[in-house]
Amino acid sequence: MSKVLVEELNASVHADEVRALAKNDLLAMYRAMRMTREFEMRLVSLYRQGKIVGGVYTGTGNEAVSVGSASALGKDDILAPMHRDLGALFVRGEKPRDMMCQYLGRRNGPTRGKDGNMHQGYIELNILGMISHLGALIPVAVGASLAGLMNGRKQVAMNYIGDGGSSIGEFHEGLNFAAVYKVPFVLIIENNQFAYSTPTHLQYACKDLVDRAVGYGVHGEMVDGNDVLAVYGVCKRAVERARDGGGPTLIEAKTMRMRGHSEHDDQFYVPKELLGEWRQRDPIMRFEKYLQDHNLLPETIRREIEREVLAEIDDAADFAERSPLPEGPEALEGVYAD
Amino acid sequence: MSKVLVEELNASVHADEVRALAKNDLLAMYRAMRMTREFEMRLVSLYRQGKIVGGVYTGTGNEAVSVGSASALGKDDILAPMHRDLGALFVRGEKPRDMMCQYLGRRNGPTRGKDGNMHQGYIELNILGMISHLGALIPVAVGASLAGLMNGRKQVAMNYIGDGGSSIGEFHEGLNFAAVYKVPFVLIIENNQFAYSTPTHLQYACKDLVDRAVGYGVHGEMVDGNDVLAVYGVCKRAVERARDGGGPTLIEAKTMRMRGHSEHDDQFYVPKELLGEWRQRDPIMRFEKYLQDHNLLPETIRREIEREVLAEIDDAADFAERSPLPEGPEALEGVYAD
Amino acid sequence: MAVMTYLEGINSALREEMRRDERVFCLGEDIGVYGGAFKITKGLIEEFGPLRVLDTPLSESAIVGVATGAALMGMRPVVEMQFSDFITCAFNQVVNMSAKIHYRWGARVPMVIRCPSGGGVHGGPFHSQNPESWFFHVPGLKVVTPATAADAKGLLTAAIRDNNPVMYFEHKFLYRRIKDDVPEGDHVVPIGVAICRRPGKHMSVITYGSMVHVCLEAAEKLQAEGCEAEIIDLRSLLPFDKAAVLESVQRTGKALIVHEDTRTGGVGAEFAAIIAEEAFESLDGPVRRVASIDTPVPYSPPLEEFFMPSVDKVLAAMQDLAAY
Amino acid sequence: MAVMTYLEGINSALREEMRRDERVFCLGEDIGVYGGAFKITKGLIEEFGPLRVLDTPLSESAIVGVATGAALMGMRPVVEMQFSDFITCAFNQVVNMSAKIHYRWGARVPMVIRCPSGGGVHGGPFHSQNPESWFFHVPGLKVVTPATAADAKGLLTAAIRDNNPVMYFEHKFLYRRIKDDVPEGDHVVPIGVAICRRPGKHMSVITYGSMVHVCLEAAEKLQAEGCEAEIIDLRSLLPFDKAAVLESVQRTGKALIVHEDTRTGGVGAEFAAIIAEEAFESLDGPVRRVASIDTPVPYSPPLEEFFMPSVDKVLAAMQDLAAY
Ligand SMILES: Cc1ncc(C[n+]2csc(CCOP(=O)(O)OP(=O)(O)O)c2C)c(N)n1
Ligand SMILES: Cc1ncc(C[n+]2csc(CCOP(=O)(O)OP(=O)(O)O)c2C)c(N)n1
Ligand SMILES: [Mg+2]
Ligand SMILES: [Mg+2]
Repeated sequence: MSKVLVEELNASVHADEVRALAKNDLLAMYRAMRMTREFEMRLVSLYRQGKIVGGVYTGTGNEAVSVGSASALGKDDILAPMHRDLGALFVRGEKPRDMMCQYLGRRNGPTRGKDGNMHQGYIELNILGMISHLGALIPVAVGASLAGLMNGRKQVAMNYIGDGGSSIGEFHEGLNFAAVYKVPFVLIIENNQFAYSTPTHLQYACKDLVDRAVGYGVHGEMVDGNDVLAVYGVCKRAVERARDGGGPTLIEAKTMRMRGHSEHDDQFYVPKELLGEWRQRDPIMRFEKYLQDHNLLPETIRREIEREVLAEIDDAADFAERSPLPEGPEALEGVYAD
Repeated sequence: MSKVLVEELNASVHADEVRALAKNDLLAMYRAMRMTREFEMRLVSLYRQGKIVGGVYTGTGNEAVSVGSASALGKDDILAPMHRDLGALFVRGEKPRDMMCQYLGRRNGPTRGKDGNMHQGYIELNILGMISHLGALIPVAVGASLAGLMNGRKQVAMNYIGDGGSSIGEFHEGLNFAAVYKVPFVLIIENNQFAYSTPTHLQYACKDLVDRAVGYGVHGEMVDGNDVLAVYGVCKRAVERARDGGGPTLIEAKTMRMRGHSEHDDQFYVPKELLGEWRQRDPIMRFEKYLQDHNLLPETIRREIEREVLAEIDDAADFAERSPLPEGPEALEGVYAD
Repeated sequence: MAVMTYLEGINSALREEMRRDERVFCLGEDIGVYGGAFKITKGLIEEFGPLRVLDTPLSESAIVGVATGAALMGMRPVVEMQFSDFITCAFNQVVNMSAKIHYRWGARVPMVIRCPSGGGVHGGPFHSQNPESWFFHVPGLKVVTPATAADAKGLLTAAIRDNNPVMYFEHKFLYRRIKDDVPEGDHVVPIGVAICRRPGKHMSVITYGSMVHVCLEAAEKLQAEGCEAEIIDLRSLLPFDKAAVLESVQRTGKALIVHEDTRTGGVGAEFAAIIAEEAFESLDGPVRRVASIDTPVPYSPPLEEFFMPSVDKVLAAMQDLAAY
Repeated sequence: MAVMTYLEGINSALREEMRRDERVFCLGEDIGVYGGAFKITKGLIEEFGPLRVLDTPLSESAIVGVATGAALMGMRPVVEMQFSDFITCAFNQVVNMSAKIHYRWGARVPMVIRCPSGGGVHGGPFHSQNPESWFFHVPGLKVVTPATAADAKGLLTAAIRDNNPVMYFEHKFLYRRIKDDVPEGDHVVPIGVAICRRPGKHMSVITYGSMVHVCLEAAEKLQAEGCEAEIIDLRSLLPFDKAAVLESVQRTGKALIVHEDTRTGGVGAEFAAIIAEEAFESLDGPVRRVASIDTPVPYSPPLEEFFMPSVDKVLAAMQDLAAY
């Protein structure tokens, strides 16, 4: 892995928020990123074996965004992740077994086989589940943070959207609502250069998507989305601002989708050189190098983390494959709450 | 009327576009504004007499926006007006008789009694009809201008939206689409301070709505919406820019809704002083004063215009009242085109 | 018992539920200081303040989405659409987000969307629609359609206490036109239970909302001809009281379904289909429907009158069915 | 005659209409260089260029609205929804804007919205829906649902040439799974005309889309029991071929309606209601429906299988009806 020449982390690693991180915090982030990458690679091979129900959308290359951002939340805060934010779920304690059952359509999964992909939520953990319709979760996350204002718990809600999803009407309606009511809300645009096959110049004509912040009267930040510490720092400040009554922040994290839109897509439409350039900035390798350069990740620890992660994934895949599928008539259950 | 102390027009009346206007053009604009105001006052009295089917939403106080902007369009351009833009329709040659028949639900009206208010369109005149759902016309107007790009006619589409309507998702989707395809499109936000009873601070949190332009990568302009010449100038430049391939412009015209949301609304929620201040800036009185100060509107002409306008309105009201209502079974007609 | 208008019934349910349960709050356009386009929420902001009666930006998807998010976190939002016609702007939020959450990941979404609906007020194509059938086809939603002041209150109370998203269609034409006795105190009309508004042995008329009154009037006239129509007010459309419908039709042998919404694909089709399937052996005549014609709602009064069901049209259908 | 897949039928209609009439253009997400999520538009951008095959921003309301505006100015846009499920994001544009313009002010809105729909592909709740019944209830729209490659081509050609907004529901499951003969050259299947896919004298099965194939298979099996089911493929839902339906039912005396969409409030209710009203005298049994259960479309295969109609379920309903 480390054969490739890796760019330096250009994070403002000296920002107060980042300096306040303990070694354990850093290693937890590293571990979550590794877990995300390896788990998704396992999904890819299960997909190729025909074991996944439906498609597989990986967040490969975007791990720094989802892990760095979710790490900035408090336990009581609300996470509303999108389809490439598996990393954020792992940060919040998602179990690989659960996630694997979800992908394999098992009864043991968090949606009991009712839904797939990343579509689960856990209300006890303040995690909201997405629907496929991009942007639809934005006002919902805003509403969750409004509840946090109303009940005095000041729960900050963090939600994500892609460069593509940012074109949907609910991006506008949700962010505007959040701004007017100054709810504690953080919206992260994961600008990974493509929406399926659509490049950014066919998606928007502004220079940067963060240019939209001023039009809502919210704070805007741009960040290197392949630098987990930079992402963490920006998000931490946004979360604190939100909690202190400073209102929403719109963060644009620039990154790159390194695999196809989903595993059936070979992304022939993405220039090879572009992928090559971004490969130099791989968020995991960069963070690994940073940790190594700062003597925070001795090879023994690195190996141990790797071993643990892979073992957990093996266990999860094994568990999921042994778990029962739901029985047909369970389809009738749960349409209504009591 | 001119007893009230009227603010000066602070238009950049020396702008090239405005200087290029002939005296006749100026008088036509004046006439259209008077026609709009007087026609709507007649609607109000007909409403009080119970002769109008449904409600009456006047554009009182906003005449400079609709007349100034529509005057900047060429004949082949596309007009997509909203509910307070009767003035724009008059600029485009709307007949008071037709309009009155529309409000009285007559078969002679442009919708044959099928719809009310300002909901008609005239495809031969490149005028698109709104629906009540605010914002819904924005992408439609964008599509019309896209057709103008495709067929080589470079027809510019001009569309309007309120401070309230600007919060709707289609504002975002439509303007973004227009920006990406650089269609010849001009969107005018008629910021008249209220959306029904909702003041602007409950509608948006940015400073000015024109702050949104940068987030779409389109040109943005702010203008005194009670200064018809300033509106004309800004719009004329926007139309020319659009036709020359410069893409869309977002214009915010600041003005004030001087009557209730609709005639049943006494707008108790609007501070009296605010209305008083804006009354000083009445767009018709200001323009009248400007014309008089520049010896462009001798009293004889002013009287003649007034007489003509009132006579046309009398005639229209008379005509509409004598016109037949549709027969019930006509409700079945026209659901589908042949 | 207190005599109230339909409108007062709605207001009273909101006020009492907001007093009873601080998780209940209202949001919508112009519902605060202005008290709503129809003054349904009048007085609420004065009593409960602007964080429980939220004047929102003009953005229906955001309004419904925000309500869903707040409901997920344990609040009990009541949304007002300014007109039911505008629910189409929030369609995705309702049918794909709110309606499906419980089925998918088990969380409760206790929320109500109040939709002032219906015609007869010369509102034209965009201020007169009856959009219930779209939602009737969405598992996960509940749909209620009160016809009286008592039901307006009782069904809204039930809807607010329900742990599912409930579409509450309140008929604009009834707001100030009808008045009836509303029980004092806690008044809950259970969702899914129909009521017989008029017993009769010659035919069953299945209806709801404003058409209940039209059918009752027609039934009065029919009585003069010696024929007794039974009027079943469904009150809830989803779930609906299938047992009550079938029991009545099996007894009378004839069924007429009446709704104000347009005919093709309206909810009446489902009731007719169920009757044709499950009460087939009892039927002494074809299942008839009276509904609006298949056009947008026209604006001019003669057109709208032609468009909508009326006492005369319902009476004619009753006579026709009676003669079968 | 050329043998084509269903998918090729769609592509061929697009290509030929774009060649024939330069006002025809396509717009949607990823339909250009990528050729669409299902590769339906493959090759079109190469032939017609990026101003006739528009890759749009991810914004369904804008896509439909832009199409409407272009149609008003004389173009003939064909929209691709990436999945029919996303049409809910453009719902207001379709039902209140496109559908009602002609009625209101007389302008033509010649446009097509292609909606890849249907389940059986383990797509879960948001990539499997059959949203036709919502649009079936909207006067001003036309709705078509091809079941064969020939109809896929012929109905799309008719839709493109129609001067009204047409919802074109193409079933994803059929794309590459069926192949049939498509007439060469100009092939138009008129909107509103049903076709009998299999004659039979013992019962009429009214269906459309992918269920045509399921019903044909069930009818084969039923035949072994000496019972002949007639299979009517509606092809168009709005307008639908009422005469063909009534004629068949009046002849056979029994009616079974089959659709993949969920049951309550599905289009089948309307067909059942019409049969119960207008063919009442001919009925020798209750009007039966087979449809998906009233839930969101579940994801895991055993659940989805339980959810959807199948050959076995249709066969059981046929046997039941035959025995009545
Ligand atoms: C409203 C809506 N329209 C279309 C789609 C289909 N779709 C799924 S993902 C996707 C691309 C999303 O791009 P982006 O938002 O940039 O996120 P990314 O996948 O690149 O992370 C599309 C078009 C959808 N899910 N929702
Ligand atoms: C989508 C939608 N929601 C609600 C309404 C009801 N409504 C009609 S006009 C209006 C206020 C509009 O305010 P604004 O856009 O500022 O225009 P103004 O009337 O002030 O000119 C509202 C809420 C509507 N027409 N459309
Ligand atoms: Mg992207
Ligand atoms: Mg306004």
